[in-house]
Amino acid sequence: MIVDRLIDWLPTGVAWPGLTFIVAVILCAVPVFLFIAVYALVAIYGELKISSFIQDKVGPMGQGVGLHAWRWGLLQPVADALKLILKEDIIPSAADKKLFILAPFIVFIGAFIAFSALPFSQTIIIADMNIGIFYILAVSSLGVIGIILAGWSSNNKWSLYGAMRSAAQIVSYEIPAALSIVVVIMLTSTMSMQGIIQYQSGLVWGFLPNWLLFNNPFTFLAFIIFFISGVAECNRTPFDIPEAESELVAGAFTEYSGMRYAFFFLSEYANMFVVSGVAAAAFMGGWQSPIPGMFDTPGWGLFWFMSKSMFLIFMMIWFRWTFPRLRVDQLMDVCWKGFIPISLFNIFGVGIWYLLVG
Amino acid sequence: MGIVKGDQMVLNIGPQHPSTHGVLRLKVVTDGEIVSDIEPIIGYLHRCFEKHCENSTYEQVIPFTDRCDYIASMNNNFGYVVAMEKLMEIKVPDRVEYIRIIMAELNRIASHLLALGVYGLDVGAFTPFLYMFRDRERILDIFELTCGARLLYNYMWVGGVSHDLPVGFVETVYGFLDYFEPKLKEYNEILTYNKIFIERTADVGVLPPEVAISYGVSGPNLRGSGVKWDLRKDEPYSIYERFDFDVPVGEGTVGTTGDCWDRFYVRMLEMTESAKILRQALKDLPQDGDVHQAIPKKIRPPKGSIYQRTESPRGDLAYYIISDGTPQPYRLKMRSPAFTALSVLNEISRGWMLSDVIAILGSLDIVLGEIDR
Amino acid sequence: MTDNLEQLIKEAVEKALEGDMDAVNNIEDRVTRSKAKAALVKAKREAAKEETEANPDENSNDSSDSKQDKTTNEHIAELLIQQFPGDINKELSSQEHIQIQSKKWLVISTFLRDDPSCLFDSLQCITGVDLGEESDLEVRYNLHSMTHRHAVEIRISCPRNKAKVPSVESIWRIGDWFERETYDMYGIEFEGHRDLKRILLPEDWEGWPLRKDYEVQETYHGIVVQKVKEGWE
Amino acid sequence: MSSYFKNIWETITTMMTGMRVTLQHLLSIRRDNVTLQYPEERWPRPERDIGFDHSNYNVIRSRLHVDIDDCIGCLKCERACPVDCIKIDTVKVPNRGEDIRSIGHTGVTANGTKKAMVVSRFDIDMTECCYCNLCTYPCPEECIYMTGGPNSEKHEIDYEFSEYDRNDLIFRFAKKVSDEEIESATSVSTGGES
Repeated sequence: MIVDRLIDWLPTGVAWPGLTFIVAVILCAVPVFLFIAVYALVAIYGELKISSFIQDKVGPMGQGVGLHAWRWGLLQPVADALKLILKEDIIPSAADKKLFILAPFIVFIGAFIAFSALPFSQTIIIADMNIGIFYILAVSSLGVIGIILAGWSSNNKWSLYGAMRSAAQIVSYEIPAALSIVVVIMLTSTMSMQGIIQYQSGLVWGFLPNWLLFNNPFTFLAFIIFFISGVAECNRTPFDIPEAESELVAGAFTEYSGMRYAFFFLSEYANMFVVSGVAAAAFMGGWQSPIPGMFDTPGWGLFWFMSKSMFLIFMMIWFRWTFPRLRVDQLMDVCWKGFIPISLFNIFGVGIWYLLVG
Repeated sequence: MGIVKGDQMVLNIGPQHPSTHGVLRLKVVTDGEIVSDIEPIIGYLHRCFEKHCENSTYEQVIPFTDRCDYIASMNNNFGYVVAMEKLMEIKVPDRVEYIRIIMAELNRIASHLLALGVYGLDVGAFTPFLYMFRDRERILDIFELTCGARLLYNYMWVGGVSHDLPVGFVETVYGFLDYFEPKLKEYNEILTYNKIFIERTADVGVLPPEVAISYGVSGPNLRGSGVKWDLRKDEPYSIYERFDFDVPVGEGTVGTTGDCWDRFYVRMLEMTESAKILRQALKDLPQDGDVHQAIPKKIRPPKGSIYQRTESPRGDLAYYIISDGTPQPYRLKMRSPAFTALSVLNEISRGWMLSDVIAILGSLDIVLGEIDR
Repeated sequence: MTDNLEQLIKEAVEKALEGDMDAVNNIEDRVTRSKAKAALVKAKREAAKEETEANPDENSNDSSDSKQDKTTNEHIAELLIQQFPGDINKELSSQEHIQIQSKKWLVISTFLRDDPSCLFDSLQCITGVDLGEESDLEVRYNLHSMTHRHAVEIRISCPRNKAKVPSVESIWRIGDWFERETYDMYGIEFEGHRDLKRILLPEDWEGWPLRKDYEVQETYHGIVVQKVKEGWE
Repeated sequence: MSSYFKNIWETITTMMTGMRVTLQHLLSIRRDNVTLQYPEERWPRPERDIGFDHSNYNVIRSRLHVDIDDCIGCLKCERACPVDCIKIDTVKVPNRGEDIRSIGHTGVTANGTKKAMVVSRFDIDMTECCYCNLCTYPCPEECIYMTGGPNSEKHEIDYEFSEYDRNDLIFRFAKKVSDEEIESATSVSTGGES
């Protein structure tokens, strides 16, 4: 949407028809990057604080002057980011240098380009593609290539373990996630993100907002499966076996430091937002207000979308600081013996429901 | 498992690794994720404990025993002084005995809290670790109140203890117990009965009783295998025969008897038993009596040797002391429970996955300070 | 006056040696008191010296109220003598331990583990002992039975320059590491051990540290072993 | 099949229990908080008297301190130390119990013992100290002890003894004096009197 408008607004170059497009894309990409950076700082701060509160401590509480301080440690993530940027960039001598440098960017790009189809509000969406949700599912699995590259190029046994685990995990959990999205597409009969959200207006059961989450029991199940698979795709506890710190030190990222490590970190958080955003849009009504008919201006839409996504991110953080980690074969068990049969059954169930109830 | 044999890879876990519980190196031969052989390489923390002891007086040995098992220093002190008192035929006053029991049991709880918390960390749960550290801190506060040190106490002396109990000590410990006992339920809720945790630990690293005995495994690890053997009950030293407590054993509640979960749960139950002993000891604690009364002016045991076993939180801690009549021990050997526990690692973790090796190692609750001495 | 004082000091020291420190402490004059104390220390030191010189080799103390069931111990000693005459050293054995010859140790240990009246299923500890710079080395095994709940101590001595003892690693699995540790510290070779190498010390360490005649190597991998602390003297 | 569903059910319930516990802690952080904002707040050091007759100081083992004026140079603490971190040198004084002002030597201790030695060196290497407290017990004048606690009014040293240089952790309590200095000091003092 924004891209289209920008292309319309920019003066069309006669000699270079592609130039306007490139300029428009760059103009969109810069704010998205800034958004990811700022959001990551907020999310890291949230993670620090929530984990601390869960563990009966207060978390970063720097006071007084200085970057890492301010009040309630609010600037702690900024200081962390600065520290990571200023750190020495170490490339192991035995590493495959080109791939080693390339890997973090691939991982980040996977998360980054998924943002272009996220509907922040009625009007704010970079590109409202007619295959939006399909596009997000496709590009978000790009990250796994980066992780494999990182693990392989580090020339470290731990990294290799982490990369192999990660590849197996992400590829497996794509399937239940996609199958749950199939349920959504069946009901809404569109793949456009805005279309999916628009389907979810009004009320269901008389009092609940017509979010797919509440639409019928099968969609509820689909939501749970999608969300948990999403957690697994983000490599977060209890599915963080690729970087399982107590086993694999830091998994695929063992040899990374400084800015490159920060990129992995950033893409992890960006991925979290993508998963939460898609879950919020596809199952929780996106920018739809929880009380239909009220607070549904585009401004409020942004607020609702963000608060829904942030709630799901909070859930992820909550999971992380509660559960132990699964073993690699159990992780596969959960996926292949648990989620995939249930999702398949779910598609069937939704079909019948749709047939009977409408 | 292991039907397809690929190329084997040698992986060094440690000496610097988040979950080797110290400076331990495991040379692991892996076939993919599956482990086919483990060789623990120890000695990175060797501090010549036994050689040191031969060159220091009997009093000076006590600070060294602290540093062997630094998680349960009181119990190490206790084992040493019990052996020395037996060698020197010292009868210590009742109050001292009770104080020692209280300290040893408090330290047992602290040690188990650390073991369980760190085990949670090994399987990936961070929060229970901090909950248990929070409560361990309270025990350390009690120790600080009593003897001024939080970790390495040098508290028990041959014939007595270094400081008498402070005013208000009994109330403090009662307060701690009242606070602590309900917390056990919380630990169980967040970790012990969690399905993921059970999946990770049940049926993993099963240690059959015969293997355990042959390997000299002792303490909670042996009891986890279902052997009801506790030196406090079976060969009571000090005044343990006066207390009424149970010896929990592993029963294979969620898996096979002797798996990691059983070893974990035995420790959890043992904390309850320690609390029980503590309550009895606090009730019977003699009100007065000089804690320094039986301390000999000069520690110079008669010629002879003694082999004294005590039950430390990690198991069967024994001192073999040979005296030649001088103020310095002729030979002092410490039989450390973690040493034997680590030696069984290869036996029980072959064929399991890399993640399980970490889980099994954690469930054995080793302290490298004691293994390497 | 001086005679008097000397007499006083002598008396006080004698009393103190018997355990009555007040006799010394009650001396009024400070100088005399310190003299008395000095004399006392001297007397004590001499006494200790005599004691140690008289008997450098230690024996077991028979008077201790050890919890070990002595009858069990003697019973097992008798049993072993019956079974393996000539391999048990009766003179050196006492109520607390059984001294055996190293040759048949493997057979004896198998017997100790398997015989229904012994059933020593757990090897508690292996302790190496150096009996003095001129004497033999000794290995002490503390065995314990989980079934009968009795314990026994076996001692095997071996010559210093050719220290060889049969390995019991195949009888009790923990023997593996205990024997490696004893080898590490005393250089006693356990014949039949699968993988006898140093366990606590690095593999290229020189010497056997717990032997009484051990001398610290001067450099290790180019690192000078400091005898005196830097900046201290 | 039933075990399959039982498994799923158990997983859900136990995980919900765990999440309930953590949520409770998250919400009750104000009550349960155990963090200490270190430089602003400090842990109250337990205050109590220790055994023996040392009635005026605390059990907290923070750092060794020597009241050097009371030290008679008996070397008992040096011998008691298991790690040899105390080093004492003494020089005999010609007249027992006499003050030697020029080198700041006090002749009589607080307990009234007349000193026969000038302690020319009393070094404690706190980097090596193992805080075992063994040196404090044999001291006949009770002049070596661990500080931290109620006595901090008397000694303004607390339990943050960090230093920038490792050598600063070798505490040198005595002023360095040689035999000649003592000799000259005593001869001057006696000369002055006569």
